[in-house]
Amino acid sequence: MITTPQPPAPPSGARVNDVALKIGTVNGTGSASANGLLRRAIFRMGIPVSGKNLFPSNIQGLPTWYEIRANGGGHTARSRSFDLVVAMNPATYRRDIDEVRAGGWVLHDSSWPLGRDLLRDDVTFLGAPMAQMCADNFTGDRVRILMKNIIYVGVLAALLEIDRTVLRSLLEQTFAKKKALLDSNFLALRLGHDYAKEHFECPLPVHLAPMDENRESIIIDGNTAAALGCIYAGATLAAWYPITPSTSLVDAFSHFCGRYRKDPETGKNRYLIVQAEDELGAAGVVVGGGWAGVRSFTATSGPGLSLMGEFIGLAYYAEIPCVFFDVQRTGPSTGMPTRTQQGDIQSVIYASHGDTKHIALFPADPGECFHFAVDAFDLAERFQTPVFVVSDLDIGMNDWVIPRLEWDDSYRPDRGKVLDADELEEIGTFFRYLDVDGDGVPYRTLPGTHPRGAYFTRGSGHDRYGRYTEDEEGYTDVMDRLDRKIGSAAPAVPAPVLRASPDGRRASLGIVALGGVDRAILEAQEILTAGGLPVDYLRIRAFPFANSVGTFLEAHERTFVVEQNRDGQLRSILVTEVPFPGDRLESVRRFGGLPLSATDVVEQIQEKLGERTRLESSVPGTFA
Amino acid sequence: MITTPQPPAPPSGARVNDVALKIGTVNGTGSASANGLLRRAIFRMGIPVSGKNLFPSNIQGLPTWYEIRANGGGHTARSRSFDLVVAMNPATYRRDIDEVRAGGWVLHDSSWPLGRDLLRDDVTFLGAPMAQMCADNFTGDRVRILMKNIIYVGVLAALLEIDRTVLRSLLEQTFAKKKALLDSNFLALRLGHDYAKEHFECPLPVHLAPMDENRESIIIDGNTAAALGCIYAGATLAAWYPITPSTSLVDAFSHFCGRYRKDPETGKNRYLIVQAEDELGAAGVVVGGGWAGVRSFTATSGPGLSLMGEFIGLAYYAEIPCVFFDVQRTGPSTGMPTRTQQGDIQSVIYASHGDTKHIALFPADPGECFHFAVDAFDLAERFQTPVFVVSDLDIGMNDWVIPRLEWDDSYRPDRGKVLDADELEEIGTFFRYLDVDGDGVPYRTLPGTHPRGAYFTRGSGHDRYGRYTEDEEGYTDVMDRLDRKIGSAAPAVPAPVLRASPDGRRASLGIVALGGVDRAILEAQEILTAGGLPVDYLRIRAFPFANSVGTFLEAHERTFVVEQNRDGQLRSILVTEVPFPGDRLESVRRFGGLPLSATDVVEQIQEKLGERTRLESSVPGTFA
Amino acid sequence: MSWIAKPRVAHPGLPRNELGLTQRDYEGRMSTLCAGCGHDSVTAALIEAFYGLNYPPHRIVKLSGIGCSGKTPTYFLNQAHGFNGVHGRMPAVATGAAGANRTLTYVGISGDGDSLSIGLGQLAHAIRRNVDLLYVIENNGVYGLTKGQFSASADVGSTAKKGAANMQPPIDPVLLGLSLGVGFVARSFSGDKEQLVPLLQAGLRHRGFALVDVISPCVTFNDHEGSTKSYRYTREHLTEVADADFVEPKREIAVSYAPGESIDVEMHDGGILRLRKLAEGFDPTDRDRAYAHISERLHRGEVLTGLLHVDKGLREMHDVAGTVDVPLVEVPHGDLCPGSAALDALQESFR
Amino acid sequence: MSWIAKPRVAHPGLPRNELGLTQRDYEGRMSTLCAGCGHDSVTAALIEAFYGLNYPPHRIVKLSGIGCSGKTPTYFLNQAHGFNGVHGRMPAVATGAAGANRTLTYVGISGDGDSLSIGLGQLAHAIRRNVDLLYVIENNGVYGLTKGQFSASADVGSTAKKGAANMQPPIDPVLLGLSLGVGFVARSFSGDKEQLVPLLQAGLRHRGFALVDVISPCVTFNDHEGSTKSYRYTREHLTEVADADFVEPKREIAVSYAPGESIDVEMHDGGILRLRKLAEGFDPTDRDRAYAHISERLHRGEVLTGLLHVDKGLREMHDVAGTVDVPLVEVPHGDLCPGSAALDALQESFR
Ligand SMILES: Cc1ncc(C[n+]2csc(CCOP(=O)(O)OP(=O)(O)O)c2C)c(N)n1
Ligand SMILES: Cc1ncc(C[n+]2csc(CCOP(=O)(O)OP(=O)(O)O)c2C)c(N)n1
Ligand code: SF4
Ligand code: SF4
Ligand SMILES: [Mg+2]
Ligand SMILES: [Mg+2]
Repeated sequence: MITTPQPPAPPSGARVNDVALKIGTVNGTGSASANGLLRRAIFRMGIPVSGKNLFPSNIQGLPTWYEIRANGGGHTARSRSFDLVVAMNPATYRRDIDEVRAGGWVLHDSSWPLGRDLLRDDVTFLGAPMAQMCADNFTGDRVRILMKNIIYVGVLAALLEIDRTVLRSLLEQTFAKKKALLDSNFLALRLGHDYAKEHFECPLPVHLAPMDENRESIIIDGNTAAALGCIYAGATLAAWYPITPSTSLVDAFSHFCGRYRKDPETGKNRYLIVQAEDELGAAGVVVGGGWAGVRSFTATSGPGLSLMGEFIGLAYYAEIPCVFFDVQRTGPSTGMPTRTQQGDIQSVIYASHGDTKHIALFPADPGECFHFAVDAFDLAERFQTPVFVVSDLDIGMNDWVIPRLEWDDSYRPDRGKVLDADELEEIGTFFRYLDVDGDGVPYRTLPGTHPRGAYFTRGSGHDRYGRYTEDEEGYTDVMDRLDRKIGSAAPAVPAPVLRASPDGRRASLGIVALGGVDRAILEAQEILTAGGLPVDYLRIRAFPFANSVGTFLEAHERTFVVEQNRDGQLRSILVTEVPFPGDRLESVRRFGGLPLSATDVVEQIQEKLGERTRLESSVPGTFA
Repeated sequence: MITTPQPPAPPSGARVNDVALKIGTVNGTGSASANGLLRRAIFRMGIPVSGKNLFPSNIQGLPTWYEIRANGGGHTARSRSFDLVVAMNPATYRRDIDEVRAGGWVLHDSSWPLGRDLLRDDVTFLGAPMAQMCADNFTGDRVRILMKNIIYVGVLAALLEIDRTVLRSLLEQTFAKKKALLDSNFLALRLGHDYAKEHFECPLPVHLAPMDENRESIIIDGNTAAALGCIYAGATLAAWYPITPSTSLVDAFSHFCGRYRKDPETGKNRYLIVQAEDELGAAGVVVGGGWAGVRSFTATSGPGLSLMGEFIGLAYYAEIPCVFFDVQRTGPSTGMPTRTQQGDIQSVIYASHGDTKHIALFPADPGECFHFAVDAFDLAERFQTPVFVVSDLDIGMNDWVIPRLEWDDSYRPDRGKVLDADELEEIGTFFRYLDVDGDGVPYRTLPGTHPRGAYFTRGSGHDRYGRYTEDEEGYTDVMDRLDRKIGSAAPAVPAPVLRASPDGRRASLGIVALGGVDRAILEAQEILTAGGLPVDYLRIRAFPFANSVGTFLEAHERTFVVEQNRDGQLRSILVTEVPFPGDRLESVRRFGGLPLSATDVVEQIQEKLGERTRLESSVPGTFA
Repeated sequence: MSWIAKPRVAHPGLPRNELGLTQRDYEGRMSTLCAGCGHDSVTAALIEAFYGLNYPPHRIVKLSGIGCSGKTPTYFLNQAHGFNGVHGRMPAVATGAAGANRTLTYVGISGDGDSLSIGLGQLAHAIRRNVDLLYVIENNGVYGLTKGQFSASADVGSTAKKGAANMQPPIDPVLLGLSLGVGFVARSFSGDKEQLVPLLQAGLRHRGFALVDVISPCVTFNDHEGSTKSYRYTREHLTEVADADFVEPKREIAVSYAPGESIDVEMHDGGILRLRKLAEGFDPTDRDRAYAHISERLHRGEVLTGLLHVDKGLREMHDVAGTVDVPLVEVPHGDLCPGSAALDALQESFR
Repeated sequence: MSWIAKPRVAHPGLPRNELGLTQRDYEGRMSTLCAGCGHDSVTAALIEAFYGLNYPPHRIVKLSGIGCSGKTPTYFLNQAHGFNGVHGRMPAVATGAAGANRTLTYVGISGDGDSLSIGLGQLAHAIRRNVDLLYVIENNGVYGLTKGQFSASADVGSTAKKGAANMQPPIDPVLLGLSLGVGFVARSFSGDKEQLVPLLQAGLRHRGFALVDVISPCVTFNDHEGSTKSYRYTREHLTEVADADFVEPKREIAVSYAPGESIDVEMHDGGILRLRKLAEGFDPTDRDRAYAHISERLHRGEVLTGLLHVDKGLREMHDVAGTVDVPLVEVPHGDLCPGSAALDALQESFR
């Protein structure tokens, strides 16, 4: 996924195509579209780029930030310090200015003077009277508020050498049918650009230049990609209850259904979306749908997951295929609804009381959200069990550059072992939970197919014949088979991805992780290796774990489990499920709600190794 | 707790005070009182005894069993085979007769002939025409059904030499105000007894004889004991939703409240019991009550626990003291509601999404249910967090002989750090989540106390000052303190109990377990040691684990974790929380819903050790 | 569908319906409920209703929550798929199943605890969504399976309790349903087959959510405050007698009375339930008048039975949602997956 | 209680209530809601209501669920304990707190999503239990905080939508409450302080559960099907404009009209809401007549406002339960723990 870094030759003292940018605004002021415009323009310039939105759990009037990292080497994980900060929100001037790296720049609205206490010696302040320019050039509150955003885009275009033709064509696309608005946007863009050219030394030494890295890429968020996966997998029933950050997954599904799922003749819907009364309801609908034979799913986040526990246990025990998307946010409890975390890993895998274990897939980016969504439905039906796709707010709601999605038209859904009327007509008696094939997976039937397929599904004790039981033997038999069944999914789920130490040396250090921390780790791996600490990296993509996980652990003297939660949940599951000494697994964690950065990983590993030697390249942003 | 075995000298060929008895009946026929009568009579004879009820999840008409184990040596764990089976239910003749040990006896109703296919060569069949005797001696369906039970009690009294004076005085107590019924009971008792004397060789070689082991004991079930603990701890608010096997805990609490909690002047209640609309409601009421300052609790079982997840996370994160009793039953899902299991250990300790860890106490018998209930309220208030008392159906609903409960009248509830109006008046500003004392536990205030104590409790992100936050620092700070806080409870919770190998030799083998499997393990430990396999046994009584747990693991070459669930949940938590190699911890499990027996432990450990040598004493029932 | 015509052998004497099936073909396993339990009468009525409607058994789906009531789907329609889910959440499972396959007939059985306590939210929203489902509440005023705690519904056996009921108002599923805009609501008594069978059949035929509240006495735990024969009394008594688990065998209570008339039914505990059958001319289409009428009778201590309200104008879930007519479960993947060309086209907008 | 008399300095000009407190003493933190949000008007009305009733702020407990509405308790009564729990479960927390301390005043703020979807069961059972609580629904017909999904309540701003509403009937909290036997129920409009403040005060003084449904427009996501100015329209429009997050600043809608009269209120999206104030002679004690009256007006497209029903005869939770008068939180352990002698005596029965 990561192409070899091809940094364009930097002019002396300058850095090209390695920019970390942060924009601080107020939510509800339309800055999101301006920021999206910037991010798309950089993408169209062919530069790998990411856009991360830090927004409040509120609708209007509170601080919000957008972080853009453009990196020719493909390193688009979050950066912890910024070359340039656009400080549009006086309420956060202090902290925004603090986050600029030494030698960096602050762009601010100079319509009003900046407090003296805010000044720093080691950064350059660039003031542009943006509010004033709006007042002078536009009329109406609404337009003035909106155009201030476009003005800073214009300033940045000049400072960073963002292609203005691209910006203009993007605006044309957006406002194709709104000539007046388009004109205002063009004007604002020009105002900002010209002001910068006139007053600042443009471009900054740190700036952008066209590349050709994105020819085969798209820019997309994980929730949209997952929704698309549901469409392609043939899911027809979605039940949900709104909750950040999973809401946009169902929104996108609904959107795509409108586009792809209308019966061409009647205009009727080849799908059903139920906005349930709560998450218990949503889970129940999904279970009912899976039982009756459609591909059904729900999307939720932590609090919803907790509410779904009872139904998840039922689906596990009664062996009902269905798919749960858990887009993680910062817990526990309501926590920080608009911040990211990997805090539900353990809750997902062992969800519900009693002995349960669930198949879970951990996409690392929107591309995997798409493919794992499809896998999830296949696995759910093949293994007749709930399957979880566990992403997080950073993956789900932020903008990632990924390779174009590919679809193989020969794909046919794996419906697993479902007996149809003819087959039922042939067999003598049908027993729902009988392990006929010895692979732990019984046959199922769908309601309405045939009287002989009828059976009674229940979450209470049952034996292999589907009969109610309170007997040790009949009960244990089924429970042991369930354990075998889930275990047997290990070779069927997405395999771990090994990225050996980039310098080709045999490493005695390992990193294990899952999910969206991937890009930060890949970058950290390069930094560490460059700094003389070769390290291998295994990315787990699913539970149950493949055998290669154990092999990897055995092969390394020390392994760091990198994760975004407080309690080292992945590490817990590893020591539980892989017979391996826990003291050789060390936790590297950061869980405060922000996407992980390479620096986080590098610093903690260095500290654990007791190496106080400063690695020159350990600060992202200085890595070309 | 276990007194040194003092088996009375057995006459040649006979076994005295070591009887395992099983009675198979139909539920709803009143056999429960007859069985209770038997169990109490044996108790009053001074013999350690247990009574285990295996009842269906149904009200009337299905098979039900009662198992009595009387053992002079104090071994009252479940026995897997029986000296004597009373087979009163034709529907289960087959399996009941199968469970008699070779050389044992079957008592059955010979009013109708026994099918020939049921006969076994190696057991003695004792037929008594009990239905016939009822028809001859009593009138009315109701009385006839009831008296059949008393007749078998009479027969057993003769066969086993159960003291008839004791039986009669127990009946007198029960039917003090119902002369007619008492007479019928006396008659039935005599009918059974006389028939046996006349037709069978009485007593059987295996029988009972008075001892004096119970002078300082009582017989009680865990739910009653836990309820009593709640009374003594001063709990005033209970909220619950009925669910087997926890219902009787709240029933008992209600009963005791009626007895001990009436205001002597007004007759009003010094308690409030809320039968909530469901478990979500019950959990919420308990959280609200704990927040407002009373000792509040709920009791539930697996499905309810799953439903309470969201509120548990809130209580953890907002630091609200409250107590949850989880009386475990067989999961997952609805599972087997009337069968026991230790299947919720993991679900309890990590309950709710996000990073959470909970203090949990694991009583092994009703005595600990009582004391741990009191501890739970103290711990909850001291550490300002939900505390779980995790028992199971076997402990909660069955009859256990335990030492008399002791109460220290100098006990004062530990309310933890609560600021009153005067204190608030003195301090400058109150911050709810500030670690003033550096011990991880902040101060709290109760609503209504003082305007200065007012703060806003929330499950969303908050910093040490109790302010809403979406910032990494403020959030992480509180989360890290929470982790320290729960960890700091390790020395405060009930410490593990070590029982070194009884032969005094240093053992290289260890057993670790928790909860109600204790008696089976103590017995197994004796059998193993006697068979040449000395083994030490550490019983964990709470989470977070004391340091001695790690020490014990280190000290033994191999440790067997004995538990009643499929997935080795205690083992998982051990390898997660104690830095110890998982491959030195082996699982010994039986989870089919029945209380554990020593044989289960012995057999599995032997098998793991690869020792095929039969230990002569490995079958309980042959151990005097 | 050849196999429909293959009823299980013999019984040449038994009457057959239009499908050539006997009532046996609509039966289930043996009941394990208490002798005389009202729920068994409801089971019998359901069997008769399905038989009479000539529904092929395997095209029916039966669902339930947890409770004695929740067990009853085992006792009818052996040839139908059944789903006994979790406590109080049957409506959601039914919604999902009906969502997946709109061509089957759905019948859900619930209890008053299942429906009015833990499941109240789900019931309300299934009504609002107008899922095409016959929803039967086997209403006995208690939690049978967990041994007789009070439920949230009226203590149907006790007229004497009315005063107390005013203190913690019982939840009446019929009034609740009407306030939520239910399209079909009826009430009956388990022992009144004459009335119950046709009501169930009407509910089955109704397109949309049909709520049938069936008063179905619990012969074992039916209880009323204040009554000396009540469970409360029994329970205290039981505590005395240690662990007694005696359940007296009882007989089903059966009634028969004419439209417009009222009848006093003596319950097993001696309580009196006064039923009044709707007069024949009653117009069930006016929701507000139905509400007023039922409520007024309740104040007088009478429980109105019959088809209380029906609104044929309401569109059921799929119609509102505009789902295709063919059940979603039968739509082939080819009609669901837009294919690689569409994906390529779409991705142009992600650049 | 000396510290009550210590209002925060200055403002010598501000009027004071009987406790010597100014309205400031009843305020909270700065609102972070959208400019013009109806919820802020409700907050203001609550402040006025408490101030006017001379309640000591620290003897009040304010609770909420999750949502924009759920945030509002932060914006009033800085000196009162607050509890912002989990979504839809405020009634349970309030029940527990009120259970622990019956001497405090409880006010719960909820949203229509919080109350009528996820929280419907809890709301219903808090009503049934008659917890002594003022329960305010800030009803805007949408899920504000999660950005404008439809909620289960009527789309209050749209008369045009009535036809569609009949298809998936909106849940009216007032009718629902009446069908559940609520002892106090009122409806008002956020912008009608004249009416709202006294209704809140009446609810606070009512002993038992007081339900006040306040129509409180969401200025950002208020939406109606069919309206070109609706959120639906906006959303589709937004999809076009990529990630636009522009929220137009709006002003609070305020109204004033006389008893017996009706008024047409134009909402931010152009929809019309017709309110009718109860005539002065209306007798709110007859529950069934109130139901009929409200329902009838709803059919006519009018939302009745005012004190719709009150029943002073209902006993609140503690009275029904027979709890002691002193709050449980203050009963000393000595009065709760029977002591060792009692334990010894009791254990004789365990032998
Ligand atoms: C989540 C959960 N809580 C509690 C229970 C225990 N439980 C089983 S049935 C039941 C009540 C049944 O009452 P009702 O619905 O009225 O049915 P009935 O037995 O009276 O027919 C309860 C509380 C459960 N199974 N699941
Ligand atoms: C268990 C759970 N599910 C979902 C959410 C997400 N959520 C937060 S507020 C809300 C709805 C709020 O709507 P409403 O109650 O009407 O309040 P409003 O914002 O309109 O005032 C939802 C669904 C949550 N916090 N918790
Ligand atoms: S307990 Fe009651 S409801 Fe349950 S089966 Fe028996 S009679 Fe029926
Ligand atoms: S989104 Fe709506 S409800 Fe929420 S604060 Fe804004 S206007 Fe109010
Ligand atoms: Mg019931
Ligand atoms: Mg709302």
